[in-house]
Amino acid sequence: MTHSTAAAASGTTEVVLEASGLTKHFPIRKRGRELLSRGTRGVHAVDDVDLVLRRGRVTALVGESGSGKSTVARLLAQLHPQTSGTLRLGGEEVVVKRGRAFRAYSKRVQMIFQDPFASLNPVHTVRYHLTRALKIHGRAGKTAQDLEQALTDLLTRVQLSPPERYLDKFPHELSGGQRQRVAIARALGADPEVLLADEPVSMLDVSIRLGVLNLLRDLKDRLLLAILYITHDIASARYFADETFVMYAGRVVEGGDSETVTQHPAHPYTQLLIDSAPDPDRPAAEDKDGGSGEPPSLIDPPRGCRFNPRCPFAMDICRTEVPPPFPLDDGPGHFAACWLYGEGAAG
Amino acid sequence: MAVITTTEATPVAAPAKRRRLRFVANPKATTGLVLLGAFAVLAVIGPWIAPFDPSERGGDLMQGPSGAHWFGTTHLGQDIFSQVLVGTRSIMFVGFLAGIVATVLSVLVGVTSGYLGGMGGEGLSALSNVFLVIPALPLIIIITSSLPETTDLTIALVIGLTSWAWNARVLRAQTLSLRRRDYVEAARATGESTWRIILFEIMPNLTAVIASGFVGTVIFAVISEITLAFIGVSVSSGWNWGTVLYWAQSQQALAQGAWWWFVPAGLAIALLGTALSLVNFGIDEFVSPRLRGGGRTSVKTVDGRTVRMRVGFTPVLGDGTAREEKP
Amino acid sequence: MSDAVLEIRGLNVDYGLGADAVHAVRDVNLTLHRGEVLGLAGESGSGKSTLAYGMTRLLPPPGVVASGEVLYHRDGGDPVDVLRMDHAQLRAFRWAETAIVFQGAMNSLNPVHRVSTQLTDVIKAHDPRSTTASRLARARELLALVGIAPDRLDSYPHQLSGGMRQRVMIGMALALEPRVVIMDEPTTALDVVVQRQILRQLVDLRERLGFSVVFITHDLSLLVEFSDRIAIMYGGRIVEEAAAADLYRDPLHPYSDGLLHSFPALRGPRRELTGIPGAPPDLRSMPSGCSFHPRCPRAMERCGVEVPVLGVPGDRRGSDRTVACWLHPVQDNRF
Amino acid sequence: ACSTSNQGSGSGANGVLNVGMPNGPQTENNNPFLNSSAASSLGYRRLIFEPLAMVNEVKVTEPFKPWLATGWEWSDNYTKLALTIRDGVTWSDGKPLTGEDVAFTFELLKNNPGLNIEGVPYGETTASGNQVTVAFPRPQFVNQKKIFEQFVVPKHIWSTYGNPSTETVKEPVGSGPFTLKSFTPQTVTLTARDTYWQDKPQVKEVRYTSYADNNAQTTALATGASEWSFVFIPNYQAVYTSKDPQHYKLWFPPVLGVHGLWFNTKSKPWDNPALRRAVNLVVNRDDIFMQGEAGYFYPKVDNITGIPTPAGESFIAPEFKDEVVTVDVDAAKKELTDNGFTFDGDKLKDPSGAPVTLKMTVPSGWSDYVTDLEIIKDNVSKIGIEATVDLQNADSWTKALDTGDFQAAMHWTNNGPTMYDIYQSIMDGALYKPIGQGGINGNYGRYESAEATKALQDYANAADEATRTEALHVLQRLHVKDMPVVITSAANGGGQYSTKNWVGWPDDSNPYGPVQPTLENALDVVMRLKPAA
Amino acid sequence: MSYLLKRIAFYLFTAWAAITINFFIPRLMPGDPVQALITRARGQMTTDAVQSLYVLFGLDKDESVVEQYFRYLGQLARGDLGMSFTFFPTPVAEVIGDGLPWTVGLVGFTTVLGFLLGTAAGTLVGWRRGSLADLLIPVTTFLSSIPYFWLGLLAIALLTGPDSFFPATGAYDTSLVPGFDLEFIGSVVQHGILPAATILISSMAGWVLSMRNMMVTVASEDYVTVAHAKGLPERRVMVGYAARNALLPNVSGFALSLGFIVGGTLLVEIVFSYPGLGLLLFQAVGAQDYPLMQGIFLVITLSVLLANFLADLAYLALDPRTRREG
Ligand SMILES: Nc1ncnc2c1ncn2[C@@H]1O[C@H](COP(=O)(O)OP(=O)(O)OP(=O)(O)O)[C@@H](O)[C@H]1O
Ligand SMILES: Nc1ncnc2c1ncn2[C@@H]1O[C@H](COP(=O)(O)OP(=O)(O)OP(=O)(O)O)[C@@H](O)[C@H]1O
Ligand SMILES: [Mg+2]
Ligand SMILES: [Mg+2]
Repeated sequence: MTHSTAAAASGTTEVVLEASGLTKHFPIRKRGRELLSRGTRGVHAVDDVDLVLRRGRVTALVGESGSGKSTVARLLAQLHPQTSGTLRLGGEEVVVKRGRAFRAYSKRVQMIFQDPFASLNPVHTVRYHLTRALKIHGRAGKTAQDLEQALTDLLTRVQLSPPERYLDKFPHELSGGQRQRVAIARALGADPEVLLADEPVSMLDVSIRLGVLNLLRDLKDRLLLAILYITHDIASARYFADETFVMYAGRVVEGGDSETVTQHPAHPYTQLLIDSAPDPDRPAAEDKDGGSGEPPSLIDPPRGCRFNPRCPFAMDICRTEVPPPFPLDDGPGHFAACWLYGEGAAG
Repeated sequence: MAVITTTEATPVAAPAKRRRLRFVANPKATTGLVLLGAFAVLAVIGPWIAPFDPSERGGDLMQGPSGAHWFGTTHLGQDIFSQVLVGTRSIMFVGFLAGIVATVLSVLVGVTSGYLGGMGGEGLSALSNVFLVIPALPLIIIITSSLPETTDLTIALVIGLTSWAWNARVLRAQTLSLRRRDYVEAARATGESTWRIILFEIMPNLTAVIASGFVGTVIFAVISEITLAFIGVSVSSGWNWGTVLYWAQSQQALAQGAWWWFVPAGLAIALLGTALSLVNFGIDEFVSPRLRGGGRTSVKTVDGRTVRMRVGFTPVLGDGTAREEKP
Repeated sequence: MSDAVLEIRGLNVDYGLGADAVHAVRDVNLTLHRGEVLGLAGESGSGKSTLAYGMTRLLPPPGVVASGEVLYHRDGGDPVDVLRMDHAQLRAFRWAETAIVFQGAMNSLNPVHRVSTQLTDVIKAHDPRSTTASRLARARELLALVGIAPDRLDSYPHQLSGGMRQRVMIGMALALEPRVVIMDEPTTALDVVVQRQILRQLVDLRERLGFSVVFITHDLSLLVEFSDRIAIMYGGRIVEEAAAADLYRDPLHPYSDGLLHSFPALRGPRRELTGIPGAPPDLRSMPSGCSFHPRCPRAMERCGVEVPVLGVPGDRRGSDRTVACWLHPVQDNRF
Repeated sequence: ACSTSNQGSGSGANGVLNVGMPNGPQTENNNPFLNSSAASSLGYRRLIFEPLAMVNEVKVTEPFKPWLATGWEWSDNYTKLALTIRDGVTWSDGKPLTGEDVAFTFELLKNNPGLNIEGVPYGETTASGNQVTVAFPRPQFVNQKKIFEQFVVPKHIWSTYGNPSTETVKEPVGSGPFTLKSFTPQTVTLTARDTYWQDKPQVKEVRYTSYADNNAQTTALATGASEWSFVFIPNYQAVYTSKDPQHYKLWFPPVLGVHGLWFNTKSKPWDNPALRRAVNLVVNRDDIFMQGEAGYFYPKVDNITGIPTPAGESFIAPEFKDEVVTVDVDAAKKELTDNGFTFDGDKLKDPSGAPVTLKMTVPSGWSDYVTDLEIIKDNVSKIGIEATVDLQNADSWTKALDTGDFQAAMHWTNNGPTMYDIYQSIMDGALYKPIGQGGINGNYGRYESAEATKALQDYANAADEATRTEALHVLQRLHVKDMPVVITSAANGGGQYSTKNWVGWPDDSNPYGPVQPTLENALDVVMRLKPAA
Repeated sequence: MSYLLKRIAFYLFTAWAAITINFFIPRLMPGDPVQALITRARGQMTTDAVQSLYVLFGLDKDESVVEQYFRYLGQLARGDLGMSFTFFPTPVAEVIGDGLPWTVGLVGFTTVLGFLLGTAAGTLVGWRRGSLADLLIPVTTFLSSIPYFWLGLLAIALLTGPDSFFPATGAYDTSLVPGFDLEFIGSVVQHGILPAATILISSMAGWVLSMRNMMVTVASEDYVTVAHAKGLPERRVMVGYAARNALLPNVSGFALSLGFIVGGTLLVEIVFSYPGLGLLLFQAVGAQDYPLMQGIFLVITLSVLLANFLADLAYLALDPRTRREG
């Protein structure tokens, strides 16, 4: 995705966090004979990802398990150092490692984890979790009342009321939806501009998922947060996000306006994904045989387009050249990294 | 006892009072704690309530248990009951001090190497593995016998300094797994500093492991101290149960038929060991509920047979008609 | 329908005994017909797995079957009650007649035995006279059936991908050509793409082999697409049972309706979704009356007092569906 | 403790004698010179190698009994010894034993200080036929026993050894009546030779078993698996003799060596002889004997001179003949108050007014010493001294004594055929080293008395018996006056034996020698054993 | 393969560490062997003997610790452990050679047997949870809390005696000469029963408990339920599914606790006067026999390392997940 296409997709809204060429290769332990050979091997978890998060908008990142979604989120939160690529927060390039700079960054970019059962420390109360978030980012105020007020505000904001009832509870005394709200409240404790939500509802019960998603949407509207919504459920991306990016094996293969991406998928992988998603409305006859096979190894990714071994339309060029994002004109900012839409083909 | 102190000392605060109560409600843990408490009380008041000076010679030589001498007397007429009572203090002191030393070391090494990873972590881990495979008791025997003077303190230190490796290893493994937990990542993402993460996010979740390691080390330390005394390496350090056994052995008590000289101290050891083991079971079951006994294990079915609850064959209590509708 | 294979009657399953027992499955009546896919849906903790394990008596302690009957209709024989079998009968019955596929295939396959061992030992257990060669041949056949190369026979589970493992499990389930296959969330851990491949395969196999399937999931949209009939569970009870299409088009129970409105649709107009407010009930302190009434947008006074009975609703007389809701009072209680 | 109790019963008949020692597993080493060898530790070297003469330590007045030497002559005030070696003696490999071998043995000791355990200063040695002469740099009156007890080794074998100090002598060749038959870490078996210069022993086979510890040895004695041993048995009646009172015997005659409470005479207030004398008066030697020494092990010494009786009876100066110490608290108190000590209530204060305390050190595992000290601790409290028993590990204790870093300790003296060895250990100024300096060979108490040192020298160098007697009397007087050691017990030459299968053991009625299986006299004992009727 | 290589590297490192520790600890001892011998002899040795002993043991030479260390390493490389002081001039290697077979026989055999029996018993107790077998748990807890040596003493007190079948000390009848004849082997077995039983009883208990816990944990794994669902015979489920998996942590636990177990079992040798390394170590410590102590400690440590390595191999064979192809 290029800068211009992304900008086109979202009109003129203010860019908060911008990543370009984001790449992460996890080193893997060498064993035996490899010790002798030089050159690094690694898991190509994320390769050359461009991403823009805008104020007051939700950007969805969709892809199957292991495609690198969480890694992108962690890179954006600076929990991992990136192998290459740059991050710009509010237009300025950020280089943070630890300590003060990291705190300053984390004040503005917060993350919510997939599993609300695991992301709250079982030995601490809700109060502790929230107080820490406030204190670290200097928002606890001066007096005990200030703090109490701030805590109450936070809990009210995530629709946990009355707040007193929840403050002194331990995580195991809360339901999944309530926990995820506490996790969101903690993230909000820093008063961030960007919220990175890594599959925030996938571990929640179907009936309460929507509550959390609706809450997030509400917060986005009221606080004008930029939200990165990571999911493997493309239907929920359509429901919740303004823009959707599809990842496959560490690369973004398609992106654009959510409605366009889900209704007119361009990339063969996106098409496969959408065909595979359960859909009660689908006429049984339409059930055509999609691609088969499995996602590639990220240690030794296929040359060219990473989807080529599974792609029913694979051409020679797909096996050698990495496809750049080709803009498509059927929706705002819609693009696909697929040679089918390359100059020759699309022309 | 100290197990609880550990639990309270760490900022685990109140992982819900309910949870701790559950620990105490565990019959094994309770039995263990009560026994342990009894020993602790004896350790404190033993020397005061002992009817005799344990070294004092009396007129009754090699007498069996009697009203005056509950556990009988030695070849010098010393009161064995008093020796066992007085010896409790040394046992508890060495056991717990060694436990504390080893626990502190193991936490330092284990948690640091687990959390930090990298070369330092690997090095520390290798160190604990080395200490782990070197047979501990021979090492302790050699070190202790090389000390110019053995007091309870030095013995406790030697044992403590040589027996931390096991716990360090367990803690490291635990820390490695905790480190990947979302809540640790989340704390990091919130901007918590490393030491705070270790101290307030990771350590409280290690409480049970630490406590269990502590109790295990205490058992080991007690047995080691007794062993050292028994083989005569550290008899000079004053009365403890091992010293009693040492004297019994060197006076060939068993051959003389003086069973009372051996049995009380041995039973005391076994009892203390059992108490500590029970506490450890309690901790294990507290941590891993699957191990809990879980109340009744056999059920009476409607046709009067008793069946055992077991995996794979769920018992059937009755048929459709036998059951009244529940509110 | 008359060609029932499995009939569950008045099944109650508890965790624990006596006063502090948790009643996880209450008074469930359900019939599985020959060759059909029966979907069992409901949110987490509603008792789906408990029901599945309870009726096969695989529930680990402290689970007990408090009462009920699970009648299995053999071909041309009298029905047998699974709950009345002794251990030996049960062992013989298992897998030969009903097989089970669990959610996590990694956990369902023994990590220390080869795939071949795990495929053949079940054949050996039920047919001790078979030869090793014949068993291996069958194992190869089974792998082919689920689309795995036979050379994977010598692999250990950790050497297979998640999808392959799940396929091995399905193949294993079909080893003795059972008439009933129970699947407890067999695909939740998998990717949508893989999930679809596997389900498609399952549908094919069912058509070829003619077994019946009990399919448990909380993903209603999946069920609607794949199953013939759907039963919805809430708080340990079946609250509605209907043909898949009927339920999708016209859910009678407010809970079913809520569930259906919790899934964003991939096609069609973007509709506003609400989910279901509130939290699932605590089995230890179930609300009185209809257990759904505290969350129900259409609750009436009666709902908090009386437990609705599952039955064909009066306003759908003659249809093949049942519901337990005071909005649709029962017309004809079949039992 | 092997259950094979039948083994004991049959052994008389088939000529086997079972000897046991509590020394743990052995490694095969038959070097008779090395104390670490199995041959020394179990004592079987005594049956393989023979001495020049037999010395009866139990009755020191008895003349030496010729063995390999048939006669000897001292000259030049005990600096020159002429020996006549027995003819017709052969080594077990058939070669004859000659004066050459004897001279070679002396040379060997002279040239290998490591082997010369006894420290006898051998000088020029000559041999011709059965005549051997050996010269010494100084008079050897006091070392006579050591010289005559020296066993003789065959020159034709030992001269081939590169380093006799590290030689393990796998096949020992000696002149004694037995040869090595088999060796295992637990058991060494000797069989009688076909040819021997004396009447052949009735014992045909001797089995030395090394038991792991005292317990095991005691059990073996109790079951009859061991017929002869030397081991400390607490409560021996219960554990040992009662099992077969008719046959199970123990005989522990005193020899001229003693045990007692040594004072550091340089440590205040114990530098005051009056205080030491007072302690001597309150120590209960009966308790020590009965409780600490189990009523037999180290026999009681109660003559005020510290001379064990009856072994040393003849040495006691007339004035002390009947001076038997018994507990006499009043006398002790008087002794103290006469010398400036005061009593503050029960507490004893030294002349400077400081309370008197006594710290007695002992290796922790030595149960008899510990018991002795516990008893003494009790005893001295009667005269207001607060004593403590300080248990140390054996090394610290040895070191403490060596460097004089102690106040009082139980310790032993050397032993020998006269009282010289005892007094020399205690009082010899020649051995004196100041506190802090180690490497001391006796006089641990740092006792300094020119008079004593001179008396000891006089004794060693005297040419006539009268001078020696006089010197000994001086020493006794000094001992009684200064009491550097409160002597409580005598060393023993004892052992346990069973008369079930073998008779002829030494005992009170026939004290022909000590009965320890590791001493020289073991050979004499075995030669005298006869099957029980 | 790489796993193995890593383990081997680790064992080599540990061996070196043990060798070094082993060298330094006895050097820090205050006493010297001659004095120890004197004190051991207690009046049986005259003061004149002392000097000769110093000369004999070569302790009159001065050598820096570093020099000694390198000489020690050099000697070790040649398999030379020095000469024992107590058994002078027998080489330590020879002394240890006498004791090692007994220790390997007794301790090795019983440790492995204890593990196997304990695991088997734990399997049953864990499998038949809730049955009478649970009564075994308090008993085993109690047994596992008793020090080995005390149990041994009790056994000696209660079971040995003049008329008992069980001998109280030694490894074989003293009247026998070791050899491969029936009588000797019978005697070895007879002497081994009590010490072996002592070790078995106290070491088994721990395995029973840990295996039971693992069984209880594993019994609720899905694959065990699946095995039941497959209608496999009970034995097959218990052994092939539950126990087979529960065994894995037990095996690695076994490897790790070998050091502890061996330490404990050495004591049994002391109590039963069993002529193995434990008894030798006991004597060596008492006699300040540095070279012997070093040698024994080293041999014990290396044996434990070797045993560890074997246990590693066993684990490798048991857990396919550690086996990487290629
Ligand atoms: N710390 C790490 N070290 C090595 N490899 C890693 C690490 N974290 C992630 N990976 C690898 O990077 C790849 C991408 O992982 P990531 O967690 O980003 O995927 P994901 O899209 O979030 O998957 P999921 O949907 O399962 O959460 C995976 O192959 C994973 O194994
Ligand atoms: N061992 C147990 N003791 C007590 N209650 C239990 C036990 N196991 C399960 N339950 C309760 O039984 C109820 C039914 O659980 P079950 O696992 O059948 O739900 P489910 O519908 O399968 O949920 P999911 O979709 O999460 O798998 C739950 O409320 C659960 O809390
Ligand atoms: Mg992820
Ligand atoms: Mg379930």
